[in-house]
Amino acid sequence: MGVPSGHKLHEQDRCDDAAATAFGRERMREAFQQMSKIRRFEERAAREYASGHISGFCHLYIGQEAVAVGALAATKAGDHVITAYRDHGHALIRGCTPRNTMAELMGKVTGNARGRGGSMHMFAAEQGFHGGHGIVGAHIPLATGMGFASKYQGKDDVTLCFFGEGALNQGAFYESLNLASLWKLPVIYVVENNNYAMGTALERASAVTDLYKKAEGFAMEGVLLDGMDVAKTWQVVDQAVARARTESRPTFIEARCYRFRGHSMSDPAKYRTNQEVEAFKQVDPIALCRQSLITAGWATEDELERWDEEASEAATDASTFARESPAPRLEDVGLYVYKDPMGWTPDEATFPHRRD
Amino acid sequence: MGVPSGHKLHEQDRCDDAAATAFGRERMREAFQQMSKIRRFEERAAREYASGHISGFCHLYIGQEAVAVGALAATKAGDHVITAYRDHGHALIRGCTPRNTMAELMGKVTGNARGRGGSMHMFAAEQGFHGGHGIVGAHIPLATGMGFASKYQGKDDVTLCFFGEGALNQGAFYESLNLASLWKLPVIYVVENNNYAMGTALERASAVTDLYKKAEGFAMEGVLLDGMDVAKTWQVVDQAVARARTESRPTFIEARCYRFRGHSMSDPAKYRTNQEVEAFKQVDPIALCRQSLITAGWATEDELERWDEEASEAATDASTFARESPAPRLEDVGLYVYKDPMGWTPDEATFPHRRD
Amino acid sequence: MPVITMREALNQALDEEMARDPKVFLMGEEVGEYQGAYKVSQGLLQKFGAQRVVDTPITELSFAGVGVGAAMIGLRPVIEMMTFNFCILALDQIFNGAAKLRLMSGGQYHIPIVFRGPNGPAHMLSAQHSTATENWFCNVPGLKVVSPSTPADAKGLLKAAIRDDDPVIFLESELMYANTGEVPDPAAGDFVIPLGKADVKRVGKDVTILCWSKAVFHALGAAAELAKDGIEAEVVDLRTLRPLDVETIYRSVRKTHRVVTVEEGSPYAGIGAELAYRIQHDLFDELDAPVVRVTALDVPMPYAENLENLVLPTPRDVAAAARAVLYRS
Amino acid sequence: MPVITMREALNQALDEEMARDPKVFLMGEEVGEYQGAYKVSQGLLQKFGAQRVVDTPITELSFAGVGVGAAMIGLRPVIEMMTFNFCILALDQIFNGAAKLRLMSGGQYHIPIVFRGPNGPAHMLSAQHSTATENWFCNVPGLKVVSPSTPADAKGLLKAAIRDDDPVIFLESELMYANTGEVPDPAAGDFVIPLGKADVKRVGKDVTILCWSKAVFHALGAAAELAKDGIEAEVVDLRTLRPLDVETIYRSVRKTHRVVTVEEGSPYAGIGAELAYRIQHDLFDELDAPVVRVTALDVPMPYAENLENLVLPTPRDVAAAARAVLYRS
Ligand SMILES: Cc1ncc(C[n+]2csc(CCOP(=O)(O)OP(=O)(O)O)c2C)c(N)n1
Ligand SMILES: Cc1ncc(C[n+]2csc(CCOP(=O)(O)OP(=O)(O)O)c2C)c(N)n1
Ligand SMILES: [Mg+2]
Ligand SMILES: [Mg+2]
Repeated sequence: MGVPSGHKLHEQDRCDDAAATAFGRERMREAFQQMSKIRRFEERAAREYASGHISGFCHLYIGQEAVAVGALAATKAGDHVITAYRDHGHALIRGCTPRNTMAELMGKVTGNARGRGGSMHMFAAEQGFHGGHGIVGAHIPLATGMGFASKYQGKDDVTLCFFGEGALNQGAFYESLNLASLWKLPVIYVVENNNYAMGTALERASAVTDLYKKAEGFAMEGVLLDGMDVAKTWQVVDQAVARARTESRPTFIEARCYRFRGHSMSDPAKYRTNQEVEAFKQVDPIALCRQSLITAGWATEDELERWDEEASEAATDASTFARESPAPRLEDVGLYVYKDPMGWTPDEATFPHRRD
Repeated sequence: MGVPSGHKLHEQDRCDDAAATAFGRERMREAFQQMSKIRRFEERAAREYASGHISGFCHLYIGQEAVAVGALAATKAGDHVITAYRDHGHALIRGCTPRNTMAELMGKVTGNARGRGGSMHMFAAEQGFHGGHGIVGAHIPLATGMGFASKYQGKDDVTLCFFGEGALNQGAFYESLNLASLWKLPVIYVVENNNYAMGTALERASAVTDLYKKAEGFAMEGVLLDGMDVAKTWQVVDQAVARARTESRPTFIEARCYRFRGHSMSDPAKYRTNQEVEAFKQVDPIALCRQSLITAGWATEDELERWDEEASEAATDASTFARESPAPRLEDVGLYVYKDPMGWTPDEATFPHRRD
Repeated sequence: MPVITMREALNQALDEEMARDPKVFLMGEEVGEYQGAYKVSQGLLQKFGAQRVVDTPITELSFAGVGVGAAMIGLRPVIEMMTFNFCILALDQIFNGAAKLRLMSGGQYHIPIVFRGPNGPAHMLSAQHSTATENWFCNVPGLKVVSPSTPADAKGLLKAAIRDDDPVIFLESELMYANTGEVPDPAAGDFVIPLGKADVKRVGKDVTILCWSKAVFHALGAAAELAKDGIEAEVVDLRTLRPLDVETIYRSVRKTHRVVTVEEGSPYAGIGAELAYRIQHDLFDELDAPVVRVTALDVPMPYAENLENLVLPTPRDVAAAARAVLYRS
Repeated sequence: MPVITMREALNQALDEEMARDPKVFLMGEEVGEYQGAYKVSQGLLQKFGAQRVVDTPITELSFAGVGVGAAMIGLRPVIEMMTFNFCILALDQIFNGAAKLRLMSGGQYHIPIVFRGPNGPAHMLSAQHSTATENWFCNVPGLKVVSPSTPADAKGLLKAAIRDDDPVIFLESELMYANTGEVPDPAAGDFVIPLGKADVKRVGKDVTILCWSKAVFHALGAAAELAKDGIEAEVVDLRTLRPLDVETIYRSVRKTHRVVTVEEGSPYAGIGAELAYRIQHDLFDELDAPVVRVTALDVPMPYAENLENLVLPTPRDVAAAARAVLYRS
């Protein structure tokens, strides 16, 4: 059972008991529902992609749900969340609805970015979800800036920044860690280490594979956690959030996790074995959560079933809604370029394009 | 005596005795001459600047000579050396002459870069001195590429890359450390930590001030050394060079040093006290070397005097040569843009400039 | 009106806007304790404190991004690039972040950020420190680009840029910081010049010279020389390069029928090219001669003084170009 | 002649040049084990080994610099940018390093490096993944810029680019990799197309359409449509954008007296602007109509398919522009 070095498999069939206890009944029930919502949504999205209703890049989060769900359980309204292009999970937990997320995937004007962003660029600014960014590593400085702004304004808001382990090879990551530590910013940097950046396994890209240790070089706290365990993820992030909120200190967290699907929809995934994928499916974060709920007597099989069904229904409803939604209007092509265009028009100084 | 944290002063009036012994008589004598050559050259350059014969930016190396001289003493012909804009010292030890260096400062065609580069861009490519670079941090990847090329070609050449501690805040530094460690490249990264990046003291720019510790985050050897001590510098770099040459392993070296002059010619240097500067002048690298030579009986006062005079004379000769040298010819303005211009001309598609 | 330097005018603009709006802050290398590499921020640290005048490490990519991130959630950052040469390291945050976030989010963000600092060649700094960057920024929809030539314009436009809800690239010039000019007394009220408006710096009827920043002085110098021969050049200072004030430009061209553009950047796909495209396209029948551009020669800037002088346009070159479009050379 | 895809043609070029010269190596993200994000490097790892087909971490700035450094001391790197969108992070190494080192050193270095990969919009990738970058590179003296449209051109030009002693930006297009065309059999000998030469892809006498890369097909489509109305468009594929082959361009303009340019980049200071400048300047009296450019609309690329289709130029737009310069619309 070839498992990537460092990616030890979770050792029991449920979440860490102590963490689960601390997480508690209500939050664990909620977490299950949220993870199911993401999972069913994305399974649906994959089918819509296959049937041609979605195009472009589409990066599924399936297998990693515990990271977003556990981490976001540690936040309050007012906190800021930002991630890379594998963003459906974070979006759905933080202000985007299945409907407006599916509509965004289909490029409809009812999408959360009005059809302008697509899969990689989901936003719910008012609820503190700030995207959805496509250039690997580039949103890490944005998160640092949000932390700066919160501190500047004397707010106790915390910023959570998620990115893949591939982003750790970008200079922007290191520059940001230095700034956050030097300026004591309330930012939590969470690397979702799923061991692959497209087809590149971690050890082929990074001289160091215990990524959390990199925090030391910036006098920052670095923590490792099992990102398949939603309760544990919550627990560790919760501590980091407390440190950020009360002491304005950043933390760097390495969440080891795994993506069950290819990098994007067109990935043959030859860089890993089926056995490896299967091994990780044994520790599916949703299954671990389910087992914790059952073991603790916090949910019945019936409830779990029902929640799962609700998630599926929400996904189906989202699809219907999205399919039936209109595309953006062509005459709105110049919207959202400038707040104040000062006479600028989208077709100025180029031969006009006709589409009738 | 306010000395920057971490910048402990050298504790005796001469170089480390064990290092000096290992360095040996001949090399120590040579080192003194080289450091004097740089010092006198730059003092002369400062006067030429004051009298208007040199313009633009001009960053003096005075006070840091032991780093370049000690480190380069550990190299062989064929090795590669590259540094930032504070490059006169490295240039003079590695293939550039006082004459062509002074001529370059004066923008003359007899300069080592034919008057195209100026103070920040000295080159002696054939002798393995590869500049002279003006964008902070940007030459670090170039050095990494040279290490890559040496290894690629199966040569045992080593690359030495120098940069200021200010460059450690640039992403390019971290990206390069990862590549060098991952690919096992024969590159030695030497940060010349003179505690200031223009007016910014190290602790105001970096969350961590023991810079050598940053190497750990890249599974690389990190070493601290006293960069005012030419023998010690040689010794530590020599070990790193051996590791690079025989095992193809990179090293990150922090050389703590100090610049006696301002950042460039126009720097009022209000960011540090006179006492601090004076304290470091007590451990002037040339004085330490001189005292080692005297103590060991490796040179007489007369010899030292003579060498110093020779250095001054070389600088004077360089000035005369440079002043009397011609500027580049205007008709050569299009040279060195392309090897094969394919019909391109420097004034194509712009109104021609007349200067007669 | 008081006569002050461009440096002081920019400083006043920053000072007034920071005093007016606590959301405005200044960030960059050496802007605080060192009082600015070129002293534009002199005194601001003392007045507004280290929280609002923020010294950064040398990390252009990230502090540009910090600015954009802060702007996303409501602040109004002014990011000083010590020079725009170093901004090349930060282009991803500007092109892919600042310029695109409003659109990508379907209008959920304003990015009210200003990137400012000296642009273009100074004096004998060689190739890496002499880059004129306006062409790259002007190509990018979502950005606005401003480049003033006088202290008054610098002040009024910087204040407008800071108040603008879109990202503004504000290009100054190291060699102009000591230039002086009249600027209205701050006591006389808020002095703001709207972005997007060109300014006729000299009225003429024979030839239009389009320019901005330092090149305005090359144009005015040329105009003075041409006047000796009875040629009246109209000098139009674009001030805002994106979006272009075509109305003012075209009004002048309709009058003179002859155009010279002047810039210190490289020719290929420069601003002169854009102006020429638009004018030949929109005013084809108005033109009595081709548009002629005067730019830097098409080479990386060499260090030697004589070569640098040759590479850069001079008033004499501009005058010669004007004579050429008047067929009087 | 064998008919192969553009992807295969590029692969052949890499294969042949690597076989010919051990100094040539390929470096980039996913070029090796993954066989290339777009499979251009398929099979090369197996053939040349991991030392010469080098997978990199996601670190564009630095591996671009690694290439330049290796070129400084004698290697001939081919650096694959997974797409040129990501190359924005590496611009400093290209603008300040690759393009300037020859000059700054007074000619001590050759920088024989090729940066290649897909450029410009593909399909529904939204704003950050749809950038056409040619304008930025073309502005920079010291660089050469190439952008082929057919498999044969792609192969011949890439081989020439690899052999060139100057840095070459080689812009491909994701949507063209599967395009097919005739390419001479490798067995028939070394097939190299010199840089700096435009190619007339269709001969005509009524209007000149200047284009490159994907836009060549918009131009050819337009030409086919125009032909139905008896309008014979000449389609000039620039192939090399810097330096420009003005001779071929001007020869065509002197014949047709009317010009349309087509590009997928933003209009402001794009390549069309440069072409218009030169043509109106050098051939003022030859032009019977203004040069008209067809570009992408001036907006960051939106995701929605209908908006993307609206933003990008089509053959129909090009045909309409041609009719406009012929005053037949
Ligand atoms: C700067 C940049 N380079 C390359 C890419 C292409 N790319 C998209 S995703 C990806 C892999 C990223 O892997 P990782 O950070 O581990 O995130 P994961 O996909 O595993 O979530 C690459 C190389 C990009 N989007 N941006
Ligand atoms: C990318 C970049 N940003 C800013 C500058 C301006 N600058 C030149 S030197 C310098 C300070 C560098 O300090 P350090 O690296 O410690 O080197 P030192 O001057 O001490 O040798 C700065 C900020 C630059 N040249 N490049
Ligand atoms: Mg990953
Ligand atoms: Mg320093």
